[in-house]
Amino acid sequence: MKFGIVRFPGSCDDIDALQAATRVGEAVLLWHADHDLQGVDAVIVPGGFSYGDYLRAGAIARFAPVMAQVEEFAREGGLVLGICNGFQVLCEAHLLPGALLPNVSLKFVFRQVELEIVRADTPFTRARIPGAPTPRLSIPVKHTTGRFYAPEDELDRLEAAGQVLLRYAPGHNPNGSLRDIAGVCNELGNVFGLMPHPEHAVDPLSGSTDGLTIFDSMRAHVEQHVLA
Amino acid sequence: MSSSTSSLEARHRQLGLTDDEYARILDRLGRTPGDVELAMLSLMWSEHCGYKHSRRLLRRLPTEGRHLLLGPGENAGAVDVGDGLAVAFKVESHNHPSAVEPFQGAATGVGGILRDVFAVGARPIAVLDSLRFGEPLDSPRSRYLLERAVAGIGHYGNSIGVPTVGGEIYFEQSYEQNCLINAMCLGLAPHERLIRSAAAGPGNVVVLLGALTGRDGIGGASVLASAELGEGDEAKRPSVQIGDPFTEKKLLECCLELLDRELLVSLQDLGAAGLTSAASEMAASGGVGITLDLCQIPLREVDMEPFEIMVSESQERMLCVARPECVGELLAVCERWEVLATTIGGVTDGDALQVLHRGSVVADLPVSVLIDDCPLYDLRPEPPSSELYSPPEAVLGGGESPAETLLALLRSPNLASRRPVFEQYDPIVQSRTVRRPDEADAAVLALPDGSAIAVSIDGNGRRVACDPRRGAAEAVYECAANLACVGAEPLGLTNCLNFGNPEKPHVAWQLTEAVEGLAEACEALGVPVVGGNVSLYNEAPSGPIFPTPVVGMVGRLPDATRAGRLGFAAEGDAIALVGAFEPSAAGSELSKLRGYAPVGELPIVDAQTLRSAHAAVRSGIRSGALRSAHDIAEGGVAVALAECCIAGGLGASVRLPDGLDPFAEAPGRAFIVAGPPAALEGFAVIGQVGGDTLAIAGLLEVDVSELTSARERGLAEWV
Amino acid sequence: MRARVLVRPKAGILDPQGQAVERALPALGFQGVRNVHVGRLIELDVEDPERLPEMCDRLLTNPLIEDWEIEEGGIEEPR
Amino acid sequence: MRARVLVRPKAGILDPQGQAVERALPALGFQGVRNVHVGRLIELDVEDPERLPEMCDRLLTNPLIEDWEIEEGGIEEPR
Ligand SMILES: Nc1ncnc2c1ncn2[C@@H]1O[C@H](COP(=O)(O)OP(=O)(O)O)[C@@H](O)[C@H]1O
Ligand SMILES: [Mg+2]
Repeated sequence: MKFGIVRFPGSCDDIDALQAATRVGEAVLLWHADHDLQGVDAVIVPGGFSYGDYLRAGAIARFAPVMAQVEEFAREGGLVLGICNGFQVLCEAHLLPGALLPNVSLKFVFRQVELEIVRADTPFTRARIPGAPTPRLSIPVKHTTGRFYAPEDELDRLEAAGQVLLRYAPGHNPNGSLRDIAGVCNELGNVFGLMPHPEHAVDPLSGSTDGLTIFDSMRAHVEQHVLA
Repeated sequence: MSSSTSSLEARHRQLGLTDDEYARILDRLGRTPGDVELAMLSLMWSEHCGYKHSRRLLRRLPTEGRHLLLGPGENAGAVDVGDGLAVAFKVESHNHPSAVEPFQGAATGVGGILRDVFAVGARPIAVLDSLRFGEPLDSPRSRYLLERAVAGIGHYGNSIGVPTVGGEIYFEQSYEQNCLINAMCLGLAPHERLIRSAAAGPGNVVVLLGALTGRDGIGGASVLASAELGEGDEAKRPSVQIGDPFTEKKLLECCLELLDRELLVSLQDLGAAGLTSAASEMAASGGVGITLDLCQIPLREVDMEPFEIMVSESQERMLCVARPECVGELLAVCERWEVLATTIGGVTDGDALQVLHRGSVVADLPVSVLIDDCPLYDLRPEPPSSELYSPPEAVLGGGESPAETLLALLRSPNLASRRPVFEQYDPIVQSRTVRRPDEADAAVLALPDGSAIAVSIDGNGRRVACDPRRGAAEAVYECAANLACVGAEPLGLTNCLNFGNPEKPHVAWQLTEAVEGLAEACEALGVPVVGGNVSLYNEAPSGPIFPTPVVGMVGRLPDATRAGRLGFAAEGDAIALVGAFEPSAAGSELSKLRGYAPVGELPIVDAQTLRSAHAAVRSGIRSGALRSAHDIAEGGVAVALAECCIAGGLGASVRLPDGLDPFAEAPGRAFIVAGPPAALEGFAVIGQVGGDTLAIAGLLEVDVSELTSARERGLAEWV
Repeated sequence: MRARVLVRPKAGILDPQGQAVERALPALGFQGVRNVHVGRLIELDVEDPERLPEMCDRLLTNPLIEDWEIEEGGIEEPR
Repeated sequence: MRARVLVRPKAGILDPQGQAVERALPALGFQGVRNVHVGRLIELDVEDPERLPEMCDRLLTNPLIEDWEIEEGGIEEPR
């Protein structure tokens, strides 16, 4: 199982994502200007401030050459995970529904938040912590532009279609996201974006290993469906 | 003023040079300097670049240590942290720009200190900030400065992907007109990647990396603008610089790759005085000359004059020297990172800094005149004959119960929770952070071999105002105590000396005494000073700021998994008081709340006793015998206990030693530790962890939830 | 041609920046200000103004959350 | 009155946003775009338009790094 982590100018959590993915499989960096996904089984678009977040978060990165390959990979059913800035990039690229707006506080927020897994039967959430009564994850958020927005009817549709995979637990919404949405997937279910940073919750030294759920799930899915 | 009406003699004064200094220039050069030369000299001989009033004093600071790899004189100092790795670090001030525009001032302050660290080849891995403002309650301006400076620090650090892992903030009337914004950065490098700034090898090429050169920070030198430039050109010399963390992120990655590929001979950031200081310092430390061709320099503005190009302080630029055969590969690496790179000159024999513009020589100065001939002044210190600082307004009358006093302290701006601030900083990017803000007294960052480094920054100006020598020493001791609480041993320290006008005898006295105190404390602990920064003239008509030496200390602990925490961890644990603790009320937080001026003698320190207390805590944390440790600082033992309860979400009941004033202070000497009762044999046990209240026998009992909400509310009202 | 693109938050989407301005004004003694909205102003020299709408849709704005309007003119470069 | 405040980065001041846009456009096939600057657009209803300049100086803009211009009109509320 090989993960590819896209590196844009201004990516900051790329090495973090690489190290996290390395805990469950192999991982390589994918350079923004290349047209090559190096045969990876899953793509991670990491956090950071690609292109300085100038103009709009994710707006410029989505046109990087490598993104054409990522889009094609996604159309063919490949797993694509967008974390924070990666989520913003995938929304801008229309691989995911909705948009991310500045936090209601208008400030950057770093916080360890509790998340509820809405669906535990997806390629990104299937490895939820065994035996946990309510499947909750403790994962940090850190962003200025993380308020998930979509028009009301679109939100209804997303919920009905089961595309909302993660919600901030009551009282934990750090940014004013509509319906406490922390992470959504596309219709096919193979592209997933979330504002919290699972790659920063994979080591007991950092206080939580709940983020491994996401990476473990991806590996399980790939091993079952792609490599099998 | 246009140049046609001002004589050259008048100009040197406009540029900040005294008549004596100008005479010295004429003498050293044996001729009259040209315009560009005068601009260059005036900046290199300024306080900021030349350290005219502090250089002699700084020689008092001990700079030898067995872990030292790079000492003062380089862009950042560095210490060995084992496993072939080095940690480079430095603290720097950006006080004056931040007072003008706090967001950009603080942001570019962070950008500047990051460049100093990657200029020595280290990847920046952590930022800390040390901030001082006026009283938030009385001053909307102070609240504005706080809010915007914090946003600016977060903006730069967060966007460039370097975690901000710690810091400190104090509010005192004396900073009302002169806020202090100090930023510290740590970087990590394999030993072999550390690089010095000394240029070498005549025939080698000088390359400018990074942002375009604009009319930033030309300030005082603009009196040299030629008369022909039209009206409104003044407006084109921005008084505020905009930080661009995106450009610096690319520059940083690019420089580290150039070093990894061994393409550089030397590297230097562009800071104050821009190209002038970068080129002359590189030449001076290498004992060579440098020739620059200004026509090669990519400009942001058309028609910039030569002196503007030479003194521009545009951010996000670096200067490097490379062998000619490496330049092709160097440019290719830069192109990949989308970093602008331009060959702008070369290294020469001799010691001339020569500047060409459109084929003619516009400056040709011996580097020794720019650097070594800068006059150094002796201070004329005299202790003040009357009180320098007026008493603060009293918040407490003195009739309050101990419980009310404790709650008032926890709510006070200097002690309240910093959460509203540190939540605006990313403390975890790069995945090394083991202890983030509020978890322990020092930030802890894991290293690849399983060990970790710890870092803390401290400097309580009010105590230094009481007693500059002991107060400055306390800053060192408190840093070391913070490191002990996580199990770390100090390796080195950096400092930033923020003071008023050194030409005034009482400020000179504060400065001299404080440096003596720092030196004594460093010697007592055996910790070398690896570098630092000096910010003088922080003075308003109402008087100088509190003398504020800010100390940043880096240490190491062998096992990251054993890093200490400050919160009580388990019901039934015994609580002990470690260290000889004879605190005094002078200079304490409570004395401030009660409206006392910062005067009075601070408690003396016995270095031996202090070191053994630190060692006991350090080894208790390392062995796991102690489950928490917290040093007793502002607010005394009562506040320290409350903080342990709040952080752990657990109560405690204790009996203090007879006669111990619960709110008196003696930072750096003593600790509250807790652990299983059997493990605490040999410690002075004063109580145990448990329940929902903090109960101090015969004094107070308060719900932990009430302590928590008092502490959480404090700053939230202002940020 | 110098052109100006006005980018506005779409109606109905919470605009906390506008709200923050609206809340701050009375404290400074400015009464009677309402319906404040904060958007972006993009000014540029274009050789082919006909392509501006496409630029707006593809890069300069996100049509899900923003509306745009193009005006001719604006402050000339070099300023 | 509905008013519009155009806020621009001051001449000579670094405008990293404008630069980023200018660099991004050619890659999308938009040639011939130059001198891009990104500023802010603030639209508001004011009872007393005469106080607008003061509002601009004191709250709406940062006069050290931004210039402003006031125009009448703009999109009406409610949109
Ligand atoms: N307070 C201090 N203590 C020790 N070293 C200092 C102090 N202040 C300045 N230095 C040293 O003097 C040198 C020049 O400082 P500075 O001009 O601030 O460097 P830079 O231009 O690289 O920022 C540096 O090596 C710095 O570490
Ligand atoms: Mg330097």
